[in-house]
Amino acid sequence: MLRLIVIFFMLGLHLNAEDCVDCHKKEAQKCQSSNHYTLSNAINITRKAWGIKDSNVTLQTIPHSKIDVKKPSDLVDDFLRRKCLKCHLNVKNSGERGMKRQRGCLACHSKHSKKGRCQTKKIAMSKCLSCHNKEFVGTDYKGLFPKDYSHSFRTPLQKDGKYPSQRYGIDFHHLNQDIHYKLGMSCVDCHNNKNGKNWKKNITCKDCHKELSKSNHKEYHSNISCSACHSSWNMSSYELSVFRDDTADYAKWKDLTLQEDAYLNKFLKKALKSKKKIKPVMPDWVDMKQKKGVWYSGWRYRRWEDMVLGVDMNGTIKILRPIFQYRVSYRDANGSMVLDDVSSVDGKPLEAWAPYSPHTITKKAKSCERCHNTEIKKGGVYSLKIPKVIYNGKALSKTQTDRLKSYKYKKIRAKMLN
Amino acid sequence: MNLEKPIAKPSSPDQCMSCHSSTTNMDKSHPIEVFGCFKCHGGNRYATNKKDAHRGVVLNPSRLEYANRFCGECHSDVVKRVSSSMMQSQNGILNVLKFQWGELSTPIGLEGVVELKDKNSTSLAESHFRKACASCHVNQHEDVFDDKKYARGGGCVDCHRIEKGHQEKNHYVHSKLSSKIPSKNCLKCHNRSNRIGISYFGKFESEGYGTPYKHGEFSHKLDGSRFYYELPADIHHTKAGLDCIDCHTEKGVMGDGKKNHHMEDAEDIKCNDCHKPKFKKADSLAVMLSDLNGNIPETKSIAYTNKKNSPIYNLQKDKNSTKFYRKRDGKAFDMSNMSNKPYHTLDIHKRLDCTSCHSSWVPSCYGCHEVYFENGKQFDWVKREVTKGSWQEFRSFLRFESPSLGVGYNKKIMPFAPGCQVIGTLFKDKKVEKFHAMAMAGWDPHTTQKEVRSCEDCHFNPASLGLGRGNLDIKNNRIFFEPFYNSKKSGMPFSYPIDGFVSSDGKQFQTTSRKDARSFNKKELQKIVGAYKCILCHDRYSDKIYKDFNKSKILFNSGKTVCLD
Amino acid sequence: MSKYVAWVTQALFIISLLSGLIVVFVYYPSNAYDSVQKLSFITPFGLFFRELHYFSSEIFIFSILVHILIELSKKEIKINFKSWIYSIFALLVALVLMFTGFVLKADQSANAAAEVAFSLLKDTPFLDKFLPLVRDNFVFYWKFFVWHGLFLPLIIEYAILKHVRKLSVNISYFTIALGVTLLVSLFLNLPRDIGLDEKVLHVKGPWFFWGAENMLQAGLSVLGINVVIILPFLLLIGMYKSNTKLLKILLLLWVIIYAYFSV
Amino acid sequence: MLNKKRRKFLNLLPYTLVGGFSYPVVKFFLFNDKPEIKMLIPLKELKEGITYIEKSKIFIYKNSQNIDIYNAHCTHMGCILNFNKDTKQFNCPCHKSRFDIDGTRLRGPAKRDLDKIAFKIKNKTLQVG
Repeated sequence: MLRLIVIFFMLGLHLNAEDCVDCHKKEAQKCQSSNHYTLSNAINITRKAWGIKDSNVTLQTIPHSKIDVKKPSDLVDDFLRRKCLKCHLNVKNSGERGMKRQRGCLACHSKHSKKGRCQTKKIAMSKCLSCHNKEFVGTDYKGLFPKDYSHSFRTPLQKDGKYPSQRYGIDFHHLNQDIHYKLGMSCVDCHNNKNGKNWKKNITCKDCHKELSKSNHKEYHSNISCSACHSSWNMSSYELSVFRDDTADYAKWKDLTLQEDAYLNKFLKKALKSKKKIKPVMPDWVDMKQKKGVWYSGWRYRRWEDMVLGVDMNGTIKILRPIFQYRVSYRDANGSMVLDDVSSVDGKPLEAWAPYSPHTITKKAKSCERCHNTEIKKGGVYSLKIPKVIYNGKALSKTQTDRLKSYKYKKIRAKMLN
Repeated sequence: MNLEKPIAKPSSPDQCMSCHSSTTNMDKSHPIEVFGCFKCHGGNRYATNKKDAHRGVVLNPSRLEYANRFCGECHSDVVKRVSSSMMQSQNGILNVLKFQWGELSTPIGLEGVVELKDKNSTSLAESHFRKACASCHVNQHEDVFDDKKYARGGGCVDCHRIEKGHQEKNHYVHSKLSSKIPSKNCLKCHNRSNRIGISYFGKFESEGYGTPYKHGEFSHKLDGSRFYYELPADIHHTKAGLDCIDCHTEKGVMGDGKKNHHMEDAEDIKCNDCHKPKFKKADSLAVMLSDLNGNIPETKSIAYTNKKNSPIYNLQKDKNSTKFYRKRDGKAFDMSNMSNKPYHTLDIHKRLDCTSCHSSWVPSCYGCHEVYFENGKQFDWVKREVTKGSWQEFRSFLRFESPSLGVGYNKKIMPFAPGCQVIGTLFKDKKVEKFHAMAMAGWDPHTTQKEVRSCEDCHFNPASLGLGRGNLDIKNNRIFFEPFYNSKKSGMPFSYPIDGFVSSDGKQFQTTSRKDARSFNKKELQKIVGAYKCILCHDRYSDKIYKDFNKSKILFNSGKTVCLD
Repeated sequence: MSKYVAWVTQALFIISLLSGLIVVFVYYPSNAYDSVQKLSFITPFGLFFRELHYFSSEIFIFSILVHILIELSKKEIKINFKSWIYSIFALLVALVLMFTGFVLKADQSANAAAEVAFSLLKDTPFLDKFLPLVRDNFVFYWKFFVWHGLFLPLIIEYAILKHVRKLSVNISYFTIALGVTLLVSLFLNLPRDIGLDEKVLHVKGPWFFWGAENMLQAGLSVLGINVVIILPFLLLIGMYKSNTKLLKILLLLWVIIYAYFSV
Repeated sequence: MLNKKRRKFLNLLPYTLVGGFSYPVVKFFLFNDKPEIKMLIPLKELKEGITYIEKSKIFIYKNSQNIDIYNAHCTHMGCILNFNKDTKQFNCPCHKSRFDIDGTRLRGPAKRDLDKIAFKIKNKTLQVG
């Protein structure tokens, strides 16, 4: 009964981050240095990819883009502010299905239940996924792989003949789910502060799975990450063309209103329907002001079965993924192409590959062939699968690639199959 | 009362030239000064006033309903053949569609477009055929296409017209017809379904992003709203720039007068017609065709197709060389014959069609969600009017890598791809009905490369084996496969993975487009995957274990040969 | 009055004959339609002579009818029986000439008319023996051509000679006839030729057959048609020195009925 | 008086009629629809060998001794011939007739040699027709 009264009491109040800080000073301090608060990881990797050399800014210090644009790096902050940083702690979300959450501490620490809303210590997975969706680790845990943008992929139709409603502003293919998810575990079961660990640091599999049974874990694959073998699929999204258009040219996007961006979907639908000319504007999600120009985007292609291996900072072999291979276009309000499909600056491609751990873990590891037989054909878009710029890691060395095809491997593998 | 008529000093046998004096010649074989206009267009050749002269004129005499009267006066044999050819009747498409949708028990039987003309059918497959497939046949009316850029049809001119008639400054350029048909004419139609036309040029119809954006617009456009990305093109294109007609013979394309059921019955050319040619004396048709071409020398010894014995008059044998001439411009290439290396002669791969190794990729469009709105309205390409009921097409995902393999229509192993995986939703008056007709089809994807797929790509890649994308492993000679795709959760009305042709224990999930075509069965799967352990080390065809692989296996199993220490 | 009409009629016949003599030079039975078209559209003054030939013949028939009308309105037929028969025969031949001329223009309606004539002949007892006189499997128009261009003119000339006993070419009647023909052709056009490839729903024969055509369509048998066609000639023959009043009324009745069906 | 005038007129009438009709009749009978080629070509513009004149569809064959002009249409069905420089022959694209460079028929289905077209040379100019 007391609990209920407290809940109702809480409902009446509109909690702000400041209210929490009054009591939870320590936690608040910790939070301010966390990546969730600064988003420096995502910001700096993109800025570097777009040609800013020593980038070290945070959500709080990210500058505005220059008005006089000459190269992609002059636009990267605008791109980040309006296209990427939709999911920081203080953002007012767009209210799409799956993306409803509050701001500040309550962005994570609140819970919707039948009884109402309350703050909670145990963070629901839905809260995490409201940001960690699309191409990123998060929704892959539930086996979700985003569908392509074009309306021709929006299936199956609902009973009234309308397009299916999307979660996080996108449609998904359903692939294999992570075994931890199948067993009922949520994000915070692993990513937590327990065991005296700072949750900013990555938790490793070995923290739980201390006993490694089989011989090949130790004998052959000592310096490989668990997820490289035990992930069933991974996200490879090749070549992202982004285009900021300051002119009101919407007609060609009629089949591509869905661009994993709920605001853009709504905006384009309105603009295509309206007889009046609607100004091309899009919000800056950091200072929450509407600014001129609309950012459009489109992939070359995306795969879940492809794998590119690399080595991370610690020398562990991991799966690499492109985040992303950019091609940048910018048309100003006069209609002149300031940047026309720029894919490299000074010979350096605008791309960033990074090692990552797909959250699509299965008990049974991949067959050896999925790593040992990977051959990348050259020519056409096949060549997009060859990493040119790798962050926080490097490509496999010659000895490592040779080892993939070594006689020793073949012999051992043949024995296993016999 | 008319006294004296105005007479143009005739440069043609018809008076038409007194008005149409500026019209240029169509081609060298039909000069206006000999043929005049009337022979081809009808009307009144002597009248000099517009009304009388144009009475009964046919603008496009090559439409098949007129062709008999005009073109057919000289080319009656061809007109007859084309009228019953598959490109005109589309019986292959209609029958396979009806077969796959469960309306026919075998993929043969119906006549095609002609049969549907005056028929009011309630069949779902026929409705779909009318509203989608039937837009492409030789005798389609060009004028029903809103966008003239993509207009198809018109009878003989559908293929043979290389330049459309148009008015130039001071003269009218008559439509130019030619027997040197440029590939772009073939591509007007052959760019969908199995997409061989675009695959040949290394274009893969993409997910529709139009990326990269060039000059603020979409790039890599195929047509209106379709886009592509570049993949390695067919070697015949990259190396020699061959056009479709360089291989495809006249009989193979325009029909042989027989009633063919499927594309492969009508098709004439095979890889070994050129790469393992048999030379014979040039017959009169061959001489005529090379004369007509003008660029190809007349030689005594030329190749013939094995199937229909049509002359391949551009593959000629001289005393000391074999030359292949490109029909477009007569450029000569040295013909490379199929080698006698072990990979072509060994028994282990004798069931393989050339395409199973040499096709590097196949456009595979998974999950064709067909939606039918009973109350909608859509253009009926057979009746050429808007009728009730409309179809809309959706898809799940596209792939080009590691094409699936299966046993094809010729009982040989060849690449397979979805063709077509229909997941239908029918929005009827008050209720919603569902059906699905999942099928795979095998064909020559026209993405030939000299380099072949690696051994592992066929012997241990689940996608190639037809299992689908996922994780494959074997233990104690049993195949274990865990697919990535969860069809049920993704909203499909079936539980097998959408890219799964066959289960790991040999159960075929999907139908095919032919009676004889099928996926691998359990035995075959085990044989293929079972060979992989040998392939790991013995990765050369020249390896002696392949000379008699069965014997080698027996020897190995009985412990007489040792390979692993 | 009757005399003048008769002379003009004769002059019209001569004009028709002469213009026919001209157009025959470009007429090729084996290439009939084309040669007619060539005549009308290309040959200098070709259409002029064709029109002259056509209209003079048409007016010729009309003036014969007028001539008969005037003569029948008189109380008594003055000529002897032999030339009376010849004159009726001449009328018949004139109509056959008209019909063969219609067929010789060789367009679609001409072909249809020929076919109808063939079937009428074929289905009529006795007359069916004469089918080979007009039908030819090799050059369709050849026999029509011979009849129209040679034998029928000779026959009709002979009949006319028997009828009038003297042939006089009075230049003033000739001028009147020519003038009338030119005047008519100035205001009227030739009925258009229906091209062989044209798609038309309905083709008609020469105007004097319209009534028969419509009667056939209304369900009259072939025998009935033959009776209808022959009846006025029989009536005319019977009129010679008999109870002419009844026959005249019958003929008038026939004309009214036929005219009714013709329209 | 009047009667006399009328008689005079009537006497003149036949002559007027014959006179009036003679023009159309003459025109009618003298009509000739055979096509003609008329052109002038300066001799110095002609090169040795075969020249094809697209406009009037003729081949002009010039060698050291003389000049010949052929109708470019095959004598079989009238297709425009191709001149093969290697074999120095005219090939018909339609029914594989062959003609030698001097216009003689080499093989059928054409039955005649190429039609030669009359021409004159005046003031160093080739006059055809």
